[in-house]
Amino acid sequence: MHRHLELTAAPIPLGDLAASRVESSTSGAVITFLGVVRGSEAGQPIAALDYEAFEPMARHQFEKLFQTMETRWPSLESTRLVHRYGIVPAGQPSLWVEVTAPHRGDAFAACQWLIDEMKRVVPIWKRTVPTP
Amino acid sequence: MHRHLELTAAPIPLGDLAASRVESSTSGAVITFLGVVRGSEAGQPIAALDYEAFEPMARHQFEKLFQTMETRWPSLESTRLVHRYGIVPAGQPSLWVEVTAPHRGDAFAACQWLIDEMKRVVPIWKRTVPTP
Amino acid sequence: MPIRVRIRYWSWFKDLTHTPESECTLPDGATVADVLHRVHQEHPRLAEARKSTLVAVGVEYQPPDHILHEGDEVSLFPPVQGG
Amino acid sequence: MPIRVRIRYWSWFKDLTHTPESECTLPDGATVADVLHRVHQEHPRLAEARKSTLVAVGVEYQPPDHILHEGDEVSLFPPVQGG
Repeated sequence: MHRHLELTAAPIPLGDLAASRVESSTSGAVITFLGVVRGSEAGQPIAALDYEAFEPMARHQFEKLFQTMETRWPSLESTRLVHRYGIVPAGQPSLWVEVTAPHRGDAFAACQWLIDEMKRVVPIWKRTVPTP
Repeated sequence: MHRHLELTAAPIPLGDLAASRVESSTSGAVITFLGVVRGSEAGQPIAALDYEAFEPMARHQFEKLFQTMETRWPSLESTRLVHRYGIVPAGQPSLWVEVTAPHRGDAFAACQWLIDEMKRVVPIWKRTVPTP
Repeated sequence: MPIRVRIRYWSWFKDLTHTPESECTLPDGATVADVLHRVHQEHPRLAEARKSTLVAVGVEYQPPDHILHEGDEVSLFPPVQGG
Repeated sequence: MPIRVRIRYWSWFKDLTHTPESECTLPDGATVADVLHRVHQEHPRLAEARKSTLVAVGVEYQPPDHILHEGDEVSLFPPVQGG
């Protein structure tokens, strides 16, 4: 499985990521997930979320998740994930995930699993930045 | 729910579709599915798939599916779907689906449901075009 | 008064019938089942595919007991394969 | 021989401790549970969050009975919230 992991303070370069997708003659299904910062949190308007990452551990935990994905869904061809940290203004994506497989069942299942597990084990936290 | 449906003989304009995404302060999750024509079918290499659509019925059935989605997942904010017909060379996408919702659970469920139902009721068929 | 309906064939059903469509005159009150019966007599190879045949009248799927009307367009096709 | 470990606090745990990290000397054979006990005595508000506290040594999650070694870095943090 091709892997790409990026933790970055810069805006997620959606166009570049779409353009750099590894094409293969066997990938029939490409699932992309975009997690976008909403304009409110618990009913209160917010300006942004401020993400903090324990980066070496986050990378390690992501790599372990990728490894489990390879075992659980051997058909997966590529998994790419970009998580932004620092201030992410409302309306901008904080997370981008792309999973590619020959068939959509595996791609959907693996993508959802990865996001669920990430929210369980990858050391990233957020704080709301209130509107001024 | 914002709806966009396109049945087209032209290549799916992924860049334009990404650029025209309707942004909203409440959409936290954007799922995109890309169905790409694989280079082989039943173990045999193929050059392309040739899709035939019974277009008025396909449009009607898609709109009915969208309507069911609105009832079943009232939180959905946008569903856009583009299906290509005619000759689609191997490696190129034949289907693009995007579902946007405040939370990823609904977006994933609705996107998978739409594709499953489409494959059950929308009158589109394919034939393999063998390699020369 | 008899009715006239148009029958359309899709995907590889066209290969079996050697035509994309045909017409058919039926007695008043005729149903989808009556059309299928007529078509299967004319095209025995379509009869072989009867278990997987889908039927629409206009743009809606209809069951065998659906009653047809003058000018209806009946579509016969194999399982769909979009995506 | 006693060991020295570094303790790092993440997210709002830093607000409770008023520091991103501290150091701590422990007897040989000390465990994660021993560090937690020490930290909770020093920072009672962290003790209140004990049920939701996650513990890593280096880059791996570890259970309370995990034995620590000289130079280990122990991270304490609240539930993660990526995405």
